[in-house]
Amino acid sequence: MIKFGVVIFPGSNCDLDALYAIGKVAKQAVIPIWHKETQIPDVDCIVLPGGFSYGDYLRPGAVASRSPVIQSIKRYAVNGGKVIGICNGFQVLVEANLLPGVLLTNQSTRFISKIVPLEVVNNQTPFTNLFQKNQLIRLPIAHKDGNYFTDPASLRMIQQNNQVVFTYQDNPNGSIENIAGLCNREKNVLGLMPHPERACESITGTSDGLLVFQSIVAACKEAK
Amino acid sequence: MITIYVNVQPKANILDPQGKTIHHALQNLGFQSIQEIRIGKRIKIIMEAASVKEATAKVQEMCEKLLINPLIEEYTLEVVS
Amino acid sequence: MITIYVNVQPKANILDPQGKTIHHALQNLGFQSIQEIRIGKRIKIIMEAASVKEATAKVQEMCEKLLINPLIEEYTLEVVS
Amino acid sequence: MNPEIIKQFNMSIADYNEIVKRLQREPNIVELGLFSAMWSEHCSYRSSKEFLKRLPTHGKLVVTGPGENAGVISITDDLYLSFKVESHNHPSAVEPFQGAATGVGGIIRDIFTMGARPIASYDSLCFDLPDNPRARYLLNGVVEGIAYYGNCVGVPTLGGETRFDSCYEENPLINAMTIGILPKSSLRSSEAKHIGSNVIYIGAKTGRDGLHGASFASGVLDEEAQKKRGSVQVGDPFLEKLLIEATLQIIDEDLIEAIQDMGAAGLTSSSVEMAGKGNKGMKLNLDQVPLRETDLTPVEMMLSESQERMLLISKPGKEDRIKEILNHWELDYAIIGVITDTGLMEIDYHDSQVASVPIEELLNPPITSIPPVQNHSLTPPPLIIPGGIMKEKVKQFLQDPQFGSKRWIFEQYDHTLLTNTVNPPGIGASLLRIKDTDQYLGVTLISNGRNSAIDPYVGVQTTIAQCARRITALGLTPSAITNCLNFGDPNQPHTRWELSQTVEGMREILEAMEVPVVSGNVSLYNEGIHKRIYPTPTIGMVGLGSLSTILPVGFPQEGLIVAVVGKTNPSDCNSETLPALSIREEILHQDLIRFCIQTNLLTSCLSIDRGGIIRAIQQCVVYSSMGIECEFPVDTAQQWPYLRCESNGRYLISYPSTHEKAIQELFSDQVPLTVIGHTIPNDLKLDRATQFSVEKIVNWYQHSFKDYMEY
Ligand SMILES: Nc1ncnc2c1ncn2[C@@H]1O[C@H](COP(=O)(O)OP(=O)(O)O)[C@@H](O)[C@H]1O
Ligand SMILES: [Mg+2]
Repeated sequence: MIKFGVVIFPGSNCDLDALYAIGKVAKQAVIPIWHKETQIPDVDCIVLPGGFSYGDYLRPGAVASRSPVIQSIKRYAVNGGKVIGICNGFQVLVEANLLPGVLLTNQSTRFISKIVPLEVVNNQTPFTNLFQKNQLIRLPIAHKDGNYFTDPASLRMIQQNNQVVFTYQDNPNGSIENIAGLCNREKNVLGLMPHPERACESITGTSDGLLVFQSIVAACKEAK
Repeated sequence: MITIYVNVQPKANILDPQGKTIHHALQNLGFQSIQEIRIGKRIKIIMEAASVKEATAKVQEMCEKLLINPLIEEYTLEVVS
Repeated sequence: MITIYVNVQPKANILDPQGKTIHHALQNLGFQSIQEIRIGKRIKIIMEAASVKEATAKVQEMCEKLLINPLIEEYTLEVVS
Repeated sequence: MNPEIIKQFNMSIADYNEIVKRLQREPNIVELGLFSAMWSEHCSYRSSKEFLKRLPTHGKLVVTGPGENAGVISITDDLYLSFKVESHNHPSAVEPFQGAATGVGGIIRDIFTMGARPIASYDSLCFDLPDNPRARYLLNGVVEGIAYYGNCVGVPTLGGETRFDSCYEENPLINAMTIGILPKSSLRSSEAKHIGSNVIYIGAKTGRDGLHGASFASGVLDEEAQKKRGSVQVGDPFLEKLLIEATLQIIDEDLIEAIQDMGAAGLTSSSVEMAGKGNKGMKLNLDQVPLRETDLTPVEMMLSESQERMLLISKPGKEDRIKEILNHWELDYAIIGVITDTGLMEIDYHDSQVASVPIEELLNPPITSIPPVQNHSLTPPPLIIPGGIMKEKVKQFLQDPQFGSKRWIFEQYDHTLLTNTVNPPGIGASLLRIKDTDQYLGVTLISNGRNSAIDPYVGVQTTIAQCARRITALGLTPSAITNCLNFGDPNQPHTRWELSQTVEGMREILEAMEVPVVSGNVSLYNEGIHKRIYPTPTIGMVGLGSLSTILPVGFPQEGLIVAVVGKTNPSDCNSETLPALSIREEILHQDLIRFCIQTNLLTSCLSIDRGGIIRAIQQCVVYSSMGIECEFPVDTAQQWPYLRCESNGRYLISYPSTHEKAIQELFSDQVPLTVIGHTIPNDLKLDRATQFSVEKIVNWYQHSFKDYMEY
């Protein structure tokens, strides 16, 4: 079995969903990690869940990205550890400089909650290896600040290195180049606004997100 | 006790959806002469410090460590007392 | 073209959850000397106007009609040019 | 005491004299504050109690009826469901964003106070018509406030309803309902149990929030004091999220004997109610209360309505563990008092006693009983304006923002969080799965002021029947309701008549359907200067059951037979009388529909309520992109009233022709079944002259309301 750790910040609120999706649906080992831990337990993948860490006050993800656990996650990532940040977790990753860019307020300035179509533009990552290239999938989004932005130079780098992983079919928030999710150069850190953990069973409208967790499991098994 | 304001503005090349929305709303209310609106933050910090200089240095450090995201924001300090 | 800033602060008695949380976060980062933090807005308005007086009057009207909720906020104007 | 001061406390001289009589002395200012809060309508229900006690509150599923923070029913032997609806009308009319946000925060606190994890919220919004810019401004702020609080605190908002009528111009209604789930062992009450137990305050610090501008400090109304006092309540959903986690952990570890949130009248009502419920006394030391501003007076501390605060009574010896948990979640707390055997509310401040009154007296205000007098001064417009050709009328209906999609609203609400959502918001009742059981939960929230204005007795029954039909259309059984009575001034004889008719009407139908009321709220004085709202009972219903099949919304394929269950009476469209309601038939139809769904006879089922058959057709067409070729059993002149009228007991169903015989037999002559057409791709053909493309219908539906709001 592969072991996941789900980091909990004050105000995280998709942690239960992540624990459920990984533990009960994907049937992997999973443990919560409190944001004050300085030592990361021995896990194969770290999940930064969605929610409103510290109420999204100041800037989404800003306060959480300064918590003690982030220092260790940085070290973990540098050593090749897999990290996935979902929604607020993505915002934490950019605030922590683990991923380039920033998530601005949606163009509509409103919160948007709906299931949207996405394209998997890169299936050569540990998070997407079970998808087809250019596969169309459906995942829920639920955010007010998901409008991805970065400066032209860094955008060029991102594109050159194939760091864009998911794009929106019908851009809901104004993200540059329709970016819904991207990874770092080394492809072991992924951030995405849509919620794969809310889309693991067909009863909730789509189960396309399960493949993300199964891809991680496949990649970890390969590595072992 | 020293009061310092941190005035935070979105950088010139950064989109400001809130500013645009408010601009639009004001136009609807009949204000036609506005050319642009940008919405920033104004953070008021009241603190103990031996001198204005010390206080300013501390606030600058806070800005770097947390208050500002230099990719999208710029700021100025305004000391009140 | 005239630039006016509207500095908006939460009123003194009104809870400012954002300011409180950021105060706490800064404390955790080692800034112990802060006594209070209040987070307001700073709205930059660039507009056509014949005079500063006219511009100020217009902005005041905007504040009353839309920008400010006097129950919870208070504001000052700052003319730049 | 100076009558000016008494007036500032919003208290009548008669009440004041009653206090003096009962105490056999003059109250001091703090005591007066306690009485003014506890004897207010909000805390004491003094003018609605006599009605409310007539409601049926017992049933085989009921665990906790009205009287606690929220009602509780059982789902399985060891899993419970808690729910309640509450209004935040007045605060939202003043500051829509914060008013609505703190309303959501308040109802969520009621739910986790019971020991339940909140899993879903719903909102019922009644506003003036959307062509009024002020109504749009308020609606915009209210929706943003609900979205902000609910999304941040992590409780998905899974549905609701939005009604427009000019009677809500000055007084919009904002009702919010929250549902929570708890293991049996987590159920807690607010009853103080042991003498000597500690009273612990947790959560936000106390400020002058919600003190309504009265100067309690000195009794002198100087301007400075006025400016300082009384401020709008601001919600902090982040803090509430921490409170939820800390509270549920404290309950899970069994560290407390009682718990209560601080809602209206804050510390006063929570402490008095906790002690009173257990027939105990309480001694508070106000020097310990965590304060946001240092210069609060004792009476301000007792009456402040600062949000996100709770009161706990710890089990002996568990205080340290409680503190550990609160420290973990970085929450403020203080031991502020102790349970006593005196039956008194005793309050100390700065080394002296500032209040000592019998709790019994605080909890029992004199009951004002004004005899009800019937009065029909409100006449809503009829459903159908005569004249015009059918095609024009249908088109107008399909473009009416009242009946258009409310996605501009519900797309601002996180509705996929917690992964229980089976049916997203959009149509009828919402459907949730209950994890780790085979049970499903259906939830709906309806206010129908128009019907109650025409006839409060039948009006509320119609609302309840509509709720039950929506639950039934999912295949579930109505289990229990919560309600909020949004009415006018209770000192008016006609309001009392409306209240009493409403309660009697509820009682009759609920007893017949065996659906109990387990919680509720009363919001009175909903009157503007010029306008009085319709008496508006808001009903929230939950239904439970297992499901062998989950029906899609709309028609899954072409060639299906489309039929109306129940009798349509085209003359049910006026404003003097309501469509007849036969409770017996409602129940009969519910049973039959449920049976058809459980035996997989139907391919879709939607209840017919607001808007009539045409609305049900519109929704099915939109959600499945499938049209209908119709043939109605009435002549041309009757067709529009046939489509638009709101006769009761009806459902729009579809089924394959292979099931026709079985269905005909089941319905036989017990329940009317009228085939009105069959599904076809691309077009809705109502008659030869009245046809629309599905694409157009979808487009109108998606835009009619949204375009107003995004202007
Ligand atoms: N304020 C609201 N909040 C959440 N969902 C809403 C709201 N208003 C409407 N909805 C959703 O849209 C559906 C249609 O609502 P509405 O247009 O008010 O009509 P009706 O309740 O008569 O179907 C509801 O069942 C609900 O799921
Ligand atoms: Mg309560």
